[in-house]
Amino acid sequence: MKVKVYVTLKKSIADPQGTAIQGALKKIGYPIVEEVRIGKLIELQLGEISVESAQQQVKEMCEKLLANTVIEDYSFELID
Amino acid sequence: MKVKVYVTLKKSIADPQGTAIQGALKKIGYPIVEEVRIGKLIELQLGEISVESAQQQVKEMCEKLLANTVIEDYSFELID
Amino acid sequence: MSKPYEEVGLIQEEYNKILEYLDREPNELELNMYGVMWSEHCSYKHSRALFKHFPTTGKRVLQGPGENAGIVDIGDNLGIAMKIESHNHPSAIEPYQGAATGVGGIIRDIFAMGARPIALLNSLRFGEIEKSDRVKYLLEGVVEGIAGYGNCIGIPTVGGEVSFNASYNGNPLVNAMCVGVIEHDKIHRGNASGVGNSIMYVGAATGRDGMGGASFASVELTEESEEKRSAVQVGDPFMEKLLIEACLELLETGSIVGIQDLGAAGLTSACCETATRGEGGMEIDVLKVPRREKGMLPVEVMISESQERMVLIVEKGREAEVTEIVERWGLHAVIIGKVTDNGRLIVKEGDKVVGDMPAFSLDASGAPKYYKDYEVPEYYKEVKNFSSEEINEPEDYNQTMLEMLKSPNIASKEWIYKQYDHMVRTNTVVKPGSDAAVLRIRGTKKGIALTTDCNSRYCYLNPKEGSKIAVAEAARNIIASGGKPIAITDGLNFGNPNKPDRYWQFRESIIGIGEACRELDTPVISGNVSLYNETEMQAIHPTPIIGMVGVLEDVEKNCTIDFKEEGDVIILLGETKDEIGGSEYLARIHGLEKGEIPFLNFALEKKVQKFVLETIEDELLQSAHDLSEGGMAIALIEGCMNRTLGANINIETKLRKDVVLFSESQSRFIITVKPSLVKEVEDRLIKQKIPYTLLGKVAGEALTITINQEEVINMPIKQIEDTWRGALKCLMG
Amino acid sequence: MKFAIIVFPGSNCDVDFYHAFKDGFGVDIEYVWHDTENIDEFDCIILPGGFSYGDYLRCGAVAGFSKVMEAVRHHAEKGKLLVGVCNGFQILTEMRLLPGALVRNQNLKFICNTVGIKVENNQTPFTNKCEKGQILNIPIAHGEGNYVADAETLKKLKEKGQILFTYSDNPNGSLLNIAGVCNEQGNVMGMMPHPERAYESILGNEDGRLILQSIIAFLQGGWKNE
Ligand SMILES: Nc1ncnc2c1ncn2[C@@H]1O[C@H](COP(=O)(O)OP(=O)(O)O)[C@@H](O)[C@H]1O
Ligand SMILES: [Mg+2]
Repeated sequence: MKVKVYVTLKKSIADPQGTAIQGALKKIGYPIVEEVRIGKLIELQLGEISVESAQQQVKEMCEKLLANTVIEDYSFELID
Repeated sequence: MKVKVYVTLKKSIADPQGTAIQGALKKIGYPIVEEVRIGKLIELQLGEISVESAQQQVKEMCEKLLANTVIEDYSFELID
Repeated sequence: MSKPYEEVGLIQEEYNKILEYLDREPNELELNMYGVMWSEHCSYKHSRALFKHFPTTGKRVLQGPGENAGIVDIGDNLGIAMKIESHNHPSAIEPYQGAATGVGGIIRDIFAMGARPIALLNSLRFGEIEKSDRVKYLLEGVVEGIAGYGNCIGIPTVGGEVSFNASYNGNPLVNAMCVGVIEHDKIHRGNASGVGNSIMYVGAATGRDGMGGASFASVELTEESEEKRSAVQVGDPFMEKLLIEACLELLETGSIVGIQDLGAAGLTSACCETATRGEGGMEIDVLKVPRREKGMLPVEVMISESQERMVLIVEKGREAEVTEIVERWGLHAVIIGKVTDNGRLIVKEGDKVVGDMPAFSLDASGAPKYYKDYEVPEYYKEVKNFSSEEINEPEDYNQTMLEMLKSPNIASKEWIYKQYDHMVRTNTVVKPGSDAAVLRIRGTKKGIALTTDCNSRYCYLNPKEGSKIAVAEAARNIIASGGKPIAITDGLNFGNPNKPDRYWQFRESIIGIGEACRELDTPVISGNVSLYNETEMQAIHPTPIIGMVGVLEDVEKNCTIDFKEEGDVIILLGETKDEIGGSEYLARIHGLEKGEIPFLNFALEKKVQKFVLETIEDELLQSAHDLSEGGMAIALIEGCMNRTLGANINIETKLRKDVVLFSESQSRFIITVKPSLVKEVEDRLIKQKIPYTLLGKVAGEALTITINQEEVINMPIKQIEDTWRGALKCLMG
Repeated sequence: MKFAIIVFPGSNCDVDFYHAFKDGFGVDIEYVWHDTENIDEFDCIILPGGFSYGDYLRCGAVAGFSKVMEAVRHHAEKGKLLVGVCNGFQILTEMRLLPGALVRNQNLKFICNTVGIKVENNQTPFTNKCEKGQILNIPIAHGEGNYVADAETLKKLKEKGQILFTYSDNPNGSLLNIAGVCNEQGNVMGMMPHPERAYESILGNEDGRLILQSIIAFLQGGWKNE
């Protein structure tokens, strides 16, 4: 099974990288971009596993390691 | 309009970070994870713009700045 | 249709040579192996014949060129291992990873000798940064890549240089240097000796990285190279850190007969080089090699340039011991083959033999060797046509000074070196920002001084003399820091050697380096060649980078460039002449890149260097600084900066004012001396017949320079400093 | 009095701490490998700087799962001293032994420099040899030293005197200029600057000694919170 995990910075946390990229985009001709936020896309390839079990284990992995919930939110989708 | 851009390392490019995280997940009790690849999730907030124009401009931004097409692939979705 | 051998970068006569070696047609695997091994990068086919001009021996040399790195003795049973390596083409394509893997590669060369890496340096060349966003992008990526790798692995990046010139618009240069320390009896070499001994593979799995990277590194960059972009390798400094620790621990056990990093041409080069240096033969099975991807062909495994891999030649019967240590560091070791004595490199896929070649024939010893035709380039005579009368003197010297300080070649490089952890391991005694970095050697009183130098504008205008100056300038930087120069490593970056005028530059430069190294008693112990640094439009300026090491017997007696105290007397050593040909002043202010470059007189050079070192060792000097780009004016300013101390300078001269300020005459230093010691210093100068001038005093918070009673410069240090420190940062946004 | 430096794969400043305590003060100090189980004998545990596990994913994220870290958690819960510097600080926040998190420097660059930090609270095991308000010059070397926490946490940190050091000239964007904090109990401290890089005159700076000395003085019983 394939899983895509999305980790994003919480709204309340400043994202200087996003700001820098927004600035750069503006400079090269894309003033249309009003805001940029940079997050992570973590792709997992799991072995043989049930959907429920995957749901639960991936949630655990996110809480424990893949995201730092002090500053980040996460979501994921199972793909198959 | 909101856009989510996904930037991933090309298949042929080594992802030492992903490999290391796979090792860590294994160590903390998730041997089910066979492979990890780490990419970026870039969220753009665009101003007033048509779908076609957004399509085209975001593609350009990816080619020029958001992805390094030497080593990365990208895809994106427009959200409204 | 191009011939198969052309696709791997070989020519007809080289192909014939392969036929001779094999006595049959090579198969695809074999042809590719010859292709990568006989590229310039691996075989030095165009350069080897010229290396005879280098002095490579001396009483301190423990290991000269030919191994992974050279080693010089510094006493106390210790040696310093060092080498420089280019990663120009990879950095042009993917600056972050190109530079990062350059650093990773050179570190492996050092610990493959058994040495612990203790310092990194980098020498960079870029195009016109003030005109090009592309150049900024490259600089940004390269610096981040060097920082990313070096910081993570925990080896301080203590020095280097960077300069900018239109000739690098199409070809940036990224040369990384690593320095290690080793006890004399712990030196290891890349020998596959002892028939039956095991070949073990440690480190990252092999993927299709840098496929063809080696032959790729020896062809001119064209539009097409875009397509070869999958040649990008990715570095993993964390893995390499584990490799360092595991390998150094293994080398202590006595179970390792030979050790070799996998660099350019990957397994192919590691196998044939170790076999040639050892018993002569080797047999390996590509199926045993750990892989990152499924379905890799033998040829892909053999020429992959995946990073962070090592090959160990392990004493038969001690493989388990090796495995155990390696696993404790979280790595895997596998046996991939064994040492034989039949002189063949045999590549198997399981039981099937897929390649069988005389091992030495792939190696530099069997590769073709060329003596190329050379001719003096057309530009050479023309550019000499210059006299300082052709240019107008500036009206406002304060303005000219500011303009000079803003030159990216003169401006502070702290935007770069503050991204490098230059302090980790707490041995960095003199940090970046002085002439040379100084590191203490723990457990001894000693220190070492490190620098890289090359003025490529000089080397363009006069390759032989310019190269001599590069060596002399490196030595001056070491000396001004209180070190005695003992050896160099050279990074030779040039254009296409098949063009006779380029080859002439290359040859002249090597001859010049050889001569200077003999004069200054600094043998060449290692080096690297990077040719074909040109685009359709333009070749780079010849850029022979000199990495030099010096020893300080007492590291406490190191010296730095900054003025220390009000009232100290500022003395100029050496003579200032009308030598603004090839100067930064001429280029920056007048837009001219021409003229005779300054004359280097070794007799005077040696006398002055000896004097500076002795007076530092006798603790007579407060500061010392060599004069290089920008001449006396810039050297004075650099002295003022760190502690924001001004100076009052008074000069009587027959020369033009701009010449006095900005001439780049050689063999000069600025020293400062406590008033109470001036007499002693002057006595010595007179006795040793060294020309000198009392320039003035450290005083106040402004730099004032009066020439023949006329005050030409009066600038607050604060203003100078803001301009100088801010220039590069400002350019980079 | 016995110190331990925990060594993770990828630790770099373990050696620097060892020399600073050993050569600088002659104290009893040992390296402890990340898979050790028992650390009862140690009075103070140091988590050194570097790039544990490559700092992949997030700085210090993986190190918290090492075998030894359970023992380290207990050590801290017992009220014994635990110090994390640079990567060690990042590990402590990842493990929630200290509040907040360390994110990318505002200028997006790694910064190696010597900076001034102000001692905000000198009534702690880590700062008792400093004057309150004293400025120490201490090296920093990090890419992710930008301290963030929510408003409530920041308020609490301030009220309880948990902010130990603030930057005089904020290099990385840290909220409230925070350079180092301790937990509420006052036995766990994390800071981004490296006192162990400033323990000897030949390195051009000895200001870091005050912090190391404070810890030693506390363990020797030479200092009690008033
Ligand atoms: N790319 C770089 N990496 C690290 N340090 C650098 C780099 N470029 C310059 N420096 C440092 O900046 C200082 C000034 O460099 P430079 O002007 O080349 O000195 P010099 O003219 O004495 O050779 C030196 O300490 C040097 O090590
Ligand atoms: Mg110099």
